[in-house]
Amino acid sequence: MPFETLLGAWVATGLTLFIFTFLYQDNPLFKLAEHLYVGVSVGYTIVKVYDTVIVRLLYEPMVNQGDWSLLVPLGIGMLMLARYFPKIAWLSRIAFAFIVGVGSGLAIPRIISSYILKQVEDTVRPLASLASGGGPTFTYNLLDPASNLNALVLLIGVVSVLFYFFFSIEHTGPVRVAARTGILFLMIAFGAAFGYTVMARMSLLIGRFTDLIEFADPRYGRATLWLLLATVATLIASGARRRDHLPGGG
Amino acid sequence: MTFAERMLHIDRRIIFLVIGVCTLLPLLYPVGLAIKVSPEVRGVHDYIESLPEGSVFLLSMDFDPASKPELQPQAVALLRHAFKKNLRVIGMTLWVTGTGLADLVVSQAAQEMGKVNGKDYVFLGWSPGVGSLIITMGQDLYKAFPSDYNNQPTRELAVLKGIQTLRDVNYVVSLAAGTAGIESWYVYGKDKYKFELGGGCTGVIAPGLYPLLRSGQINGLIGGLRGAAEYETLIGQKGRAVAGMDAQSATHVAIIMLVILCNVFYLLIRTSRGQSGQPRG
Amino acid sequence: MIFLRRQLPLLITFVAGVVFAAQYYVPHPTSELMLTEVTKWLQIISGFALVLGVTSLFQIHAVKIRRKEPGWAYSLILYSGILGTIAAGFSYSFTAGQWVNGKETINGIVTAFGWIYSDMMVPLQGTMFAILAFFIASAAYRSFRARSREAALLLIAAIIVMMGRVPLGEMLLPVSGDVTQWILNVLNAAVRRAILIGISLGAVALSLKIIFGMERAYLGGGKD
Amino acid sequence: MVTAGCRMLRPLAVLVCLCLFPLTAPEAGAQQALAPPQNLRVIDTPSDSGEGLTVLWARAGYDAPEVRYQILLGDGAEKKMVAEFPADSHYVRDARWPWWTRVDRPDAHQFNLKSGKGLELKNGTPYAVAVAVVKGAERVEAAPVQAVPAPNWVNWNQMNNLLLVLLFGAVVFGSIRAAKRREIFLRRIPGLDAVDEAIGRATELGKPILYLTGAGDMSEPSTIAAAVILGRVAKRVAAYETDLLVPHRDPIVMAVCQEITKQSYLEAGKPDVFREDSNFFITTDQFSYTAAVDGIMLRRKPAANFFMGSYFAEALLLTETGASTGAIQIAGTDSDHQLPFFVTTCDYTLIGEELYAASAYLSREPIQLGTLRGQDFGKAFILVVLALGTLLATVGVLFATDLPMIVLDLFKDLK
Repeated sequence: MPFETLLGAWVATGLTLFIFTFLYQDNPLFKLAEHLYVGVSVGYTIVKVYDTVIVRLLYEPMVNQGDWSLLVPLGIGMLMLARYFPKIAWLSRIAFAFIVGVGSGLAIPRIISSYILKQVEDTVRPLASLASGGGPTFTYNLLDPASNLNALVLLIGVVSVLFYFFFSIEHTGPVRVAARTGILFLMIAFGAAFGYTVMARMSLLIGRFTDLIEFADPRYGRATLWLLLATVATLIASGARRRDHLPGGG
Repeated sequence: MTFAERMLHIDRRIIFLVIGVCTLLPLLYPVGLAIKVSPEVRGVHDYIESLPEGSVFLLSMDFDPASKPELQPQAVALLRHAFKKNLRVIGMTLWVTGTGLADLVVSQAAQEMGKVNGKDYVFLGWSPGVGSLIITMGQDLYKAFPSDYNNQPTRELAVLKGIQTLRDVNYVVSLAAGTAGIESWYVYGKDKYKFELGGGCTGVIAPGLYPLLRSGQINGLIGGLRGAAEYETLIGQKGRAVAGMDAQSATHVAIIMLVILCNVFYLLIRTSRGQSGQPRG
Repeated sequence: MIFLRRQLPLLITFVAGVVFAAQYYVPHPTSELMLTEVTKWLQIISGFALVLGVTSLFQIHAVKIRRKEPGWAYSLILYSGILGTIAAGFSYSFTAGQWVNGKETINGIVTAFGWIYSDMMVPLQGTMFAILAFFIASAAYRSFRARSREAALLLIAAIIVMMGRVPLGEMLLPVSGDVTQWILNVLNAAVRRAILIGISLGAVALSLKIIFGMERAYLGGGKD
Repeated sequence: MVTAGCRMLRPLAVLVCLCLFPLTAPEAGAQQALAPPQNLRVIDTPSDSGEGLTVLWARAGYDAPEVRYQILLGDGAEKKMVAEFPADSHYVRDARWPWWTRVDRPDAHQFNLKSGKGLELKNGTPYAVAVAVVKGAERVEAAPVQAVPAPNWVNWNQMNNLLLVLLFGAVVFGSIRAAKRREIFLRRIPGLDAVDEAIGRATELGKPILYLTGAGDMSEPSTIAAAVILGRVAKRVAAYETDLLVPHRDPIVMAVCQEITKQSYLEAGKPDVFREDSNFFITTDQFSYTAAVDGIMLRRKPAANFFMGSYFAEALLLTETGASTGAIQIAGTDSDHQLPFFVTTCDYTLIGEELYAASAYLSREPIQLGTLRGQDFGKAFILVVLALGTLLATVGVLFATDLPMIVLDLFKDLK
């Protein structure tokens, strides 16, 4: 096995275990992994931003293709750095103004389209459908999301939750009934979403564990086992030191 | 503090331990609980099953290490199936960051099934440009990949004999963790070069791919770890995914038990105090 | 001067906002071209914004190291993480025979930068994410208590869905799979839809106020 | 000017058509001999970015699944078939065009040709298009018609979207104007009383307060609401001289929040206790940020944690760690997918729109209050549309008529 693969296995295993120690308590190993993680991720972002933004989006199109229109974003980007010079700090507002202005403009029609019109369109469904014979019927198969009964339940759900979000009227009388129904819908949905997510999270844990099991193999020099021993030893040692320190005020 | 109260304020590290054990044990000693096979996974399986010996099967592993837990078991199961059927296997990836991983997966599966590189299978590696790469492969495979991952000239490989373009490939399966994957293979490849296409994907992007399945643009879809477990069940080789599903079952049931227990303790306290709890904000 | 400081930013916001809202209704290729161009610009500008952040980070940890505050050694580790990764990102790969320039692999050969990515970033990220599996269990234990009717509904829905998702659960409670589907497709969809409609109205209202200069929080500071 | 007039008249004409010819059922079992498709028209596809043509022809008596139409592109010998489909498909009413842009009666046939997938149409070049009908061995063709594809400047299909924007904008600005003149009632939001309580407790304990503004950038409403609420919290904190920690993921948000915090300390009359580094940047990466914030929670043990703004999977990592340190936790987010975790692990959660409402409630500014009022009107309007729309759609099915579409089309998301 190539040396870098072996080293990679040991480093990956070690860092995995260090982060897991967080479940026990805060300790030097977790702090080490945490600070290393922040450092590596910042370094990674810097390199990637340099490579994509400075080189690929700015330098190459300007120098190779003569696309000098890119001087505009370059200038706006520079304005942002004016913050460091109190006298011209206000210039950075121009950059914020541009970013936020474009963002707001882009948002308005797109939000109306996909979050209002689309949602309304999907909620407005006929509460009757055509039977195969030709006459209208009411379908009530709960398992078919498109059945009329489900359309009705969906409509009640959307309407009652919307009532919960009325702020400028007092929740009394019928509004209160609707809003309370809305809360019940909210709770069921939150519970369901919680239960649904468990699987995705467990998949990640299974992924980490299968890696650890793989690296416990003799081919990798039993990295997991040795590093697990070392981690536990360090935890015990740091726990003991912490106890010694506690009487002195922690 | 009564027993019930103490149990309600149990050290959460005990819960962590329960979850850890419930995950680890099934992974080490899988039980292989029965798994209902869905028609979309069966679609991929049955198509490979129907291919005659020596047919060409292209597996594009379009994911990076971050999606390894879900997609690697799918890749392993598909490769085992294809090798067992004595298909000619072509491996590749559209994701540069997944190249090393994909190579490892293919060579390990081949080694296990006693297959020879260059004769029974080939790993082409990665090449830039997603759409344009697929189009080039559709016109001339050897132009897209003049040499394979191990720098062997592809034209001389026995496994690729008689294969000129994607049109000569019988079945393509893309295992995708994002948009460069199933969608690209459909838009740039299947539409034009008329090979059959199947897919596998992470649980997160699966809902977005069901429309492709319904319209017949892909003939099957393996979704997430569960899909991989179903596939392992179909080929009768229970591996990582089945073990993973056992772990899923164990942890889910463990959490349900914990919740039921905590409610029992809670009700005990409430009845002993004879007062109602406070509503939550 | 007052104009430049106060009115100009508002004017820029107004013009940019109106132009890019209108862009949506214009199918002409020119408008599409304008959109792609400006999206690229925004990407470039956000690259510069990173300088602001990184300076702040460097400053905080530099202070810690200079004053030898408790845990300053960790700040050193953080620094070496940043510098090491940058160095790897711009190093020369002898096996591939060219400069790395932020590429994880060159012609299939994994670079030092790629090694940092797949053997440090990915496991760290994956493990942080995997900790969620433990936390989701402890959160369930701590807070899924039938304190009220609402809380009881929440916990029953969660239990049914958890059962319906795994083979063992479906074995123990065969209807759970179907009920799960129904809850997710109908009840959950209804709630998400209503929440989305509500927050979308809020988002549109805010965007309108920003464009017309009524909301200036994004410029920082109060009313000057 | 003439075209504009036509545009105005067209919807009217379509409306009349709709009323005069409600969904006529095709004559069952009509066994008619094949005839060339009638009234073949080819036009530039309206409201598109160019490179597209629309082919229209009349419904025929022989329309049935076993009869097929073919679309042919080109002239003379160069003719190329670009599409083939059953004759009982591709009607105008299936085309997802609203009634105000329909170019023919709903029961005519319509087929859109667009560049891509092996077909290339260039703007400004004339193309001849013909339609053939095939039944078994029989095949007849209509004479080709020429048309020129061109890009358009307005997408008329999306005018309902624009109309809603204008309408809603008018309502919001109207409400703001009204709010400036008189007080507006706002219902109590339970989570907000907890804000003061939490700050008070932190002061008593002499512990800091942790405030997160989420993962969003400055153009997201949740981030802006979070920044506004930060201003209120900072003012209280300044008055009590409690420590405030605001770790950031977005450099621009950090810069803005620094300004806002400074202003709050000024307004509270405590500029001397303001610290520039109470707002600080960690990293843009999701989980390394989370690891660092979790570390801060464990080491500084804040008495109160505020989670405002938008969040992703890191939400539970933050709130569970916060809960383990015994802090009061108050969340407010519009990230619907994370709401279940906030609701279960925090003491108080502002759900979705409540976050925006909270910033209005705290600030008591007429602009904010008026906006909230405007949003309520918007919701009321949508409620009416949902109720009325369902009724109309049901009527449409019961009486087999297309008439309700006149209203329903207005609330469709059209491209």
